[in-house]
Amino acid sequence: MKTFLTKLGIDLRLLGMIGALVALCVMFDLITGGRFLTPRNLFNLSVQTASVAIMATGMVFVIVTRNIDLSVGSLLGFIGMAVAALQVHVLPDYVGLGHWSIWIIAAIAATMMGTVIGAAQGWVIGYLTVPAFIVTLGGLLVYRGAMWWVTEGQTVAPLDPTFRLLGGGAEGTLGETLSWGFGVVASLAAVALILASRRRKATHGFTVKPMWAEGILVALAAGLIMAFVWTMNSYPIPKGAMKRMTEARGIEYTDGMVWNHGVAIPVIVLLAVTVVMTIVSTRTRFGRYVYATGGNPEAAELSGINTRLLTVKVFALMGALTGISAVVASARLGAVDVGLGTLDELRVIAAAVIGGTALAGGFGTIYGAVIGALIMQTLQSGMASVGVDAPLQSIVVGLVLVFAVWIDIVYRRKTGI
Amino acid sequence: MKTFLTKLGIDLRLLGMIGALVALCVMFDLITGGRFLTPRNLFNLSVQTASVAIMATGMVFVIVTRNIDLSVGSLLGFIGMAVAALQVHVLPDYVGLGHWSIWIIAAIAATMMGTVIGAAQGWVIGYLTVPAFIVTLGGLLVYRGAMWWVTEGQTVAPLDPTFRLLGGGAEGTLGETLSWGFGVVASLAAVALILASRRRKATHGFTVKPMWAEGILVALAAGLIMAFVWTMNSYPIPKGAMKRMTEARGIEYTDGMVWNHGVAIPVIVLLAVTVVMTIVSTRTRFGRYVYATGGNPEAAELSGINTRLLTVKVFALMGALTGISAVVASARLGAVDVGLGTLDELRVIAAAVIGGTALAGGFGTIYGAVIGALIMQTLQSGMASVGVDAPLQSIVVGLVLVFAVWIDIVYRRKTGI
Amino acid sequence: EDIVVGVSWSNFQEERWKTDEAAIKAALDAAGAKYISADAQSSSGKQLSDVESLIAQGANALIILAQDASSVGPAVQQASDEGIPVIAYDRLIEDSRAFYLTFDNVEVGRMQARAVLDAMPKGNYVMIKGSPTDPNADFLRGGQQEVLQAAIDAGDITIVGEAYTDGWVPANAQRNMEQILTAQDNKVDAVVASNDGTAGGVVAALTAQGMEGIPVSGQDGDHAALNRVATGTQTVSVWKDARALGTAAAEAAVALAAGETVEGSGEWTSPAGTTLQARFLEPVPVTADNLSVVIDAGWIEKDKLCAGSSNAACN
Amino acid sequence: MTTGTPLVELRNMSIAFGGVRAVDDVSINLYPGEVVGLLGHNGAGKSTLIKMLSGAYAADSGEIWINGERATINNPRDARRYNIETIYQTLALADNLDAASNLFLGRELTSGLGFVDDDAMEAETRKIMNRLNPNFQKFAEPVSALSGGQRQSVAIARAVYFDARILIMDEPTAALGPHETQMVSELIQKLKADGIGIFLISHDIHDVMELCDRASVMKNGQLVDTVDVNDVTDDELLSMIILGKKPGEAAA
Amino acid sequence: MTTGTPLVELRNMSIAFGGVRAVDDVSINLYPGEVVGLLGHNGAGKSTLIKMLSGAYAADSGEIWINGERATINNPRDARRYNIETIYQTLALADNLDAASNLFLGRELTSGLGFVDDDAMEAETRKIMNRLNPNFQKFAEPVSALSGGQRQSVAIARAVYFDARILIMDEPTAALGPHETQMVSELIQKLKADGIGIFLISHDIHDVMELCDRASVMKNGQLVDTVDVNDVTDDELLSMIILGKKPGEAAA
Ligand SMILES: Nc1ncnc2c1ncn2[C@@H]1O[C@H](COP(=O)(O)OP(=O)(O)OP(=O)(O)O)[C@@H](O)[C@H]1O
Ligand SMILES: Nc1ncnc2c1ncn2[C@@H]1O[C@H](COP(=O)(O)OP(=O)(O)OP(=O)(O)O)[C@@H](O)[C@H]1O
Ligand SMILES: O[C@@H]1[C@@H](O)[C@H](O)OC[C@H]1O
Ligand SMILES: [Mg+2]
Ligand SMILES: [Mg+2]
Repeated sequence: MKTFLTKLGIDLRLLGMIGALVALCVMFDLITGGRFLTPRNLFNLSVQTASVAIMATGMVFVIVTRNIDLSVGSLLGFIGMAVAALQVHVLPDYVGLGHWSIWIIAAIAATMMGTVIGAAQGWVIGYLTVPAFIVTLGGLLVYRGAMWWVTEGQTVAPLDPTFRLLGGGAEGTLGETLSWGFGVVASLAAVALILASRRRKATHGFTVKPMWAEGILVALAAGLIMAFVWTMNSYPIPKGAMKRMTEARGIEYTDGMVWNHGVAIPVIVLLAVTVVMTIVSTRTRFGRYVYATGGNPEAAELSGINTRLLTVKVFALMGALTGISAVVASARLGAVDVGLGTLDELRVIAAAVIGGTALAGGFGTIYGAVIGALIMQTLQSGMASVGVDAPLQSIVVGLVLVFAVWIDIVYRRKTGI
Repeated sequence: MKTFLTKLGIDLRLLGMIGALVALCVMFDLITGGRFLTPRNLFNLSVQTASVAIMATGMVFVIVTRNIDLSVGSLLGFIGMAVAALQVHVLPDYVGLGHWSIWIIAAIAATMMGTVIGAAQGWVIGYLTVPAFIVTLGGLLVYRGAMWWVTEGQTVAPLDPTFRLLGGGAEGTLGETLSWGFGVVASLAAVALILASRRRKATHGFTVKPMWAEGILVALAAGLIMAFVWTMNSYPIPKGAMKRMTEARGIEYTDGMVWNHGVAIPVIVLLAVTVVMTIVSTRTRFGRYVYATGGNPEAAELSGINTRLLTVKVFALMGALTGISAVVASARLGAVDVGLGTLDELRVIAAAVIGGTALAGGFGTIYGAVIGALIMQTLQSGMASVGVDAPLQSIVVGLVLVFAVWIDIVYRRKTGI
Repeated sequence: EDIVVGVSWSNFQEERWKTDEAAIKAALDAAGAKYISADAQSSSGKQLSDVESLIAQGANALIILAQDASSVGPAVQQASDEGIPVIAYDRLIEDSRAFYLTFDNVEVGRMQARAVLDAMPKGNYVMIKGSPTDPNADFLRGGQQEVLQAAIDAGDITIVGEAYTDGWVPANAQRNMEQILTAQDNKVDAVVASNDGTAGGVVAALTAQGMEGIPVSGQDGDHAALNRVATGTQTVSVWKDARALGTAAAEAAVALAAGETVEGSGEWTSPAGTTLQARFLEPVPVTADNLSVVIDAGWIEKDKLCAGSSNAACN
Repeated sequence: MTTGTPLVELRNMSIAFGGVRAVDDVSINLYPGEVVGLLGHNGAGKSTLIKMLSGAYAADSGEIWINGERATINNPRDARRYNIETIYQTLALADNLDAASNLFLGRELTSGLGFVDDDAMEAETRKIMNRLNPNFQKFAEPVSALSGGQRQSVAIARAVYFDARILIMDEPTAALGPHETQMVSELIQKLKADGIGIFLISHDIHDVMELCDRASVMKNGQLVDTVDVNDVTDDELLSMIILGKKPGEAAA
Repeated sequence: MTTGTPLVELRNMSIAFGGVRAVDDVSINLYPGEVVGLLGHNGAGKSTLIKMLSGAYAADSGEIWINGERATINNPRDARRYNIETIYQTLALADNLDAASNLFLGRELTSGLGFVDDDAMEAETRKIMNRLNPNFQKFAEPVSALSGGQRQSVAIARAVYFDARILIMDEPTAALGPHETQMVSELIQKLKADGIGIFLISHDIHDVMELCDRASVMKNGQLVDTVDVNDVTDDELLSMIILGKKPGEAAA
């Protein structure tokens, strides 16, 4: 079995984590009598995970370079609040209420704010050499306080309707047709990538996988993508929302009418971020330097890498991703209150660590962090669906968390990865 | 100047941190028009710092060995709640309400609970090799949930009156006379230690400091101790409390009567913990192994150190100190609510890091952590006294925190420590 | 000499506290007293330290929004040792030396349930509770139960889901509501949410299912919530006029600091048996039928309240 | 000398990392008062082999016999119980501690009350280092501040100070200056005379010919052969290392 | 050869760590196509001296001249701009990356789109390593899984691959086997012939006599003297190192 998988060239580590995730899902499905593994719940799960997972991909870089960022939760809150105020209190005065450009301006503003603030933190860490723990703990306090000042603690609502689509919900999806299209394009891209890599290896005269292995891989990648799209496309939009949507589009609603959700927009955002961050981490100089610096900061510096500037970039990237997450999180809620993002820093760091990122630096993968976020969210949502009370939930989540990571460790030791 | 201090054999790093602390105090004193550096406020500050500082000494070992403990806040809450329930709901049925033994049983139970739970966490970390971050994050969730179940979320109050003395307050001090006695004994001990070390060095034929330097050191140590006692003995007990206390002791209260507070009991506990932990860290094998393991875990293991068992011990110690802190914190509040200890993990880790403990492991001092805790608390209390608006306070605390640590870094670089 | 009034806030997480603060400040200004404050960030330990600092800074009277009714005892003890009066603001302090000034939380719970029950006398109910670490959450839940009990016994309504909301955070309420809706296959007819923040999360979850418009309760008169009441996605926000409470507290603080008594106060005994001086203000349930109350009171501007609404009060 | 019960016998030792056999069925032995040289190209498996004896790695298969008795060595603590001391190629020092703390790591000198006696340890360290490396003066600094050779001196001192009966030296003089190297050679002679058995890994054929009684050559994880140094020339040894052929055999 | 403008001149270089002068007013120079040996006891200051040239340390005082022009070298990036390549004694490898990534660290090969081209780098690495260490096969593993000598080979390959004009080698063969050492010697000869200037730190007097044109000896941070290797014998050099006296001088 193991050699078969090795031949396929599948990362065994990845397999282990997916295994843990599937085990959790099946467990919850059994307990809830089949209510967990439904298109509806999987749709919810995918949307609920997006915000934390997006940030977790950035946290991988932060932790790989032996830093930590405790400020992401607060920063998310602050950016969310600022951008909410922008679109509700400021922009309507300039471009008019409900103008189509509002969501774009808001989303760009959020990303920019995150980048600038993150870079500033990174500068203090990299150039003034204040430990990241202290700087971002300071940030945590500062942004949470600053958030309050934006509107003096007032909840800002309702957000711009187009902006809210970025948070998912019945309207905030690709819809059935587009989702299928998305699936086909993504599958083709995956196949192209696999073949391109094969060709590249062949040019250098390296031994490549047997053709049948490549075939299975291609089938697997495309199959998984299409299965996901199919699942999302099997979740019908509930009646109430249908009425609202048909009305908005000027279609008449009839009783037998069925539309399905499709892939949610925040999930598309997450997928895009994952792909980009994976490319950055494995195929760019910047990504290479991140790992080199994490593995041996001195060696990296001696190799001519400007590790200080690198720190600035890593935190700027983390900030940008936090900005994107702020958009997703606030759009999902349709409102921003001063509690937005509370404790998200723990969830984000936990997602990265569950996904195999070592706090000592040097090791960590983007896909790991995303799966880590999924595991955390599955645990939380699963517990909520089982219907135990919050205090008991947190006990079980705590125990299962440790247990899941332990199983993963045992698995890795057994398979020798 | 520097050579003079070097001749004195005074740790320049220590001096830098004390400098930062003094600067903060003077700043607040100026802003509040002399209201900050009063015996009264210093007394408060010392009591407020105790609980976090006690835990911070243990966190130094945890971080030095390249681990982290996110569970201390929750564990403090859980132990506090369990021990509160013990003394309010259980013990009175056995030994009778208000029995003298209640506080002892409760304090021992707290320390034992902490030790056992800490050791269990340490076992999972050391032997099952699950990352400390995950294990203690799990612990954070589990204990906070478990805390709720002890009394189903109900606040337990009032705690046993003798137990409450452990938390300070007008009655919870050594009183004037005992404080003076404590000061004298502590001064003598310090002098004895300095001289013993001199003698030991001389036996091995090492060069010792000039006699005048030794004299200044002795005077400094004794002077500082007595100055502290004198300050605490200059804070008169307020009228209302005097009436209550005189009544309790069957003395008649007259109007001119003045008693002073003296050193608070939680501060005595903190001082004892600091001394013991300093000895453990510098003068015992265990302490040596903690630093060796932090500096190079592999080398430590190859040198025959059982680093797994060491991890268990380090976390057991952290747990024991958390138990002691739980006693101090709950005694101070006189009640335990389900919020007790919330976010203390951040304060404790921050105290250690401000005090110079490196998250990468290998470096950190006990006194540094205690001063770090004092700096944090000074910042917080100071902000509450300068009359900045509450939401602005956290912003300023965040900024000053980063600034203070930065100054310390610049100072260290300048002096080359 | 000037009177200094120290205010210790448990946190600034809910929207209402800034209104409370503004009212206290204004009233103190009017009385020529000085305002100083601290934010305990939801920690009773920090609150005790805060109070100590406020006393050290020369406060002549204290207004405390307690994080916990009992844990704040030592703070009251110290204040009374110094002869400083303490006002238990909005939340109870179990200490006879404190002066209790509040809206009755159990009553708030009753009002929430009553409004929802009126709108949906039969069906499946979901209870979205407050933070498990806030005792008020259980007081509210208690009041809600009192009102619903009869209907539950009669089999008219069934509670099909119930969840605490960690830290009163709306995003957590949203997630819990989503899971409950999934578990119940959307067979939910009404939601009793314990405050406006959690109600916001609930409505977001309902909207995703096209179920917005079923009865949902709240409290605090948050502006976003009142707008929801106006547009019909929330049934009630129990309005505790924070300005009235704040002003009353400031006036009481000044009076007590001067050694006078507070008008309109009387003796009151807590469920735990502590007898203290207390004054209660009347909460007002705001529904679509009496929206003009909040406009008339100047609590919210009309265009803010009415954005996207066709409620009668808006025309 | 190579008669009687061997001090150490490694029998059919094997270990693999991720499928690659780093050490493959190697058997060698060591008698008291004997120095056995271990030679081989880079990556031949020398360090890995002796790490199984020192407890750093657990063997996949094979047996360790000490003084004619089967020994179980699962970790470095077990090895210490058999009085096996090792100078690792990577030195294995705690960088944040000073020389004395490193020298005594794991067996600190303590005062009557059980407290670590830093002064006594420093005094001892001064004595030892003086014999090994007279230029060495950095007693108060953490070893991270030492030069490469100074660090190696500390690692050597640590292994030889504690009455080892079996001493493993993995390229002990790689970073040492000519004078320091000379002093280590003399030390080896002295220890040998005291009846200690020594495994010496070295790339320097001269040193091996001079200091060792026998030499074992490894190639790609396997043992090529063990020879008496008196029976071979420098060049024969060299061709064993490079070509992996036993003396007298035809080139592979 | 030692006429014209020197490739490198280090003038009056000094640096102190916490009050102790590790390098004290040392001046040496290097001409194109020349190999200058740096010798000295452990802790003499050799590594520290060349780290000031490679940008790892900033000098307290002193000047660096390259090709007759004053050069400012504040960090390793500056040094690279002057085509200075260094093999550090500590090797300075990122343990978590594989050989190819380490070899190309800081100047990765990229594909047309600017993406790192791992396959091309591996192909290059295979070629280079084959010339340096034919036994080397571990291309896919992180270098932490390599043996001491294998790691050193990677570090050497990294420095020599990129058209250095000034090459600093700090004990490059310390961990290498005899065959591998031989290959490095040949490499040095070849680079020298290409007109590259080389500082070679070594403890092996033989190697120095064989490979170097001139030798500078340091003791306790100070320069004892620089000599032409043809003018001195092995023993004279040795006594310079140990006693710190110039040839012809009376013993100190
Ligand atoms: N970072 C540092 N901090 C403090 N002292 C240092 C540091 N680096 C080197 N030293 C000291 O400077 C002196 C010279 O060290 P250096 O490494 O240059 O010696 P070296 O000649 O290269 O010796 P070796 O032959 O052992 O490699 C030594 O005494 C060493 O302890
Ligand atoms: N921890 C490890 N993980 C994976 N492979 C390893 C590990 N340690 C050693 N190896 C591999 O095992 C083989 C033998 O390594 P070893 O260190 O024993 O060689 P050596 O003979 O000591 O070489 P050198 O002379 O360079 O020190 C090498 O190919 C090395 O890459
Ligand atoms: O008004 C509410 C308050 O009473 C409660 O304690 O905390 C949440 C608030 O919404
Ligand atoms: Mg080796
Ligand atoms: Mg050197």
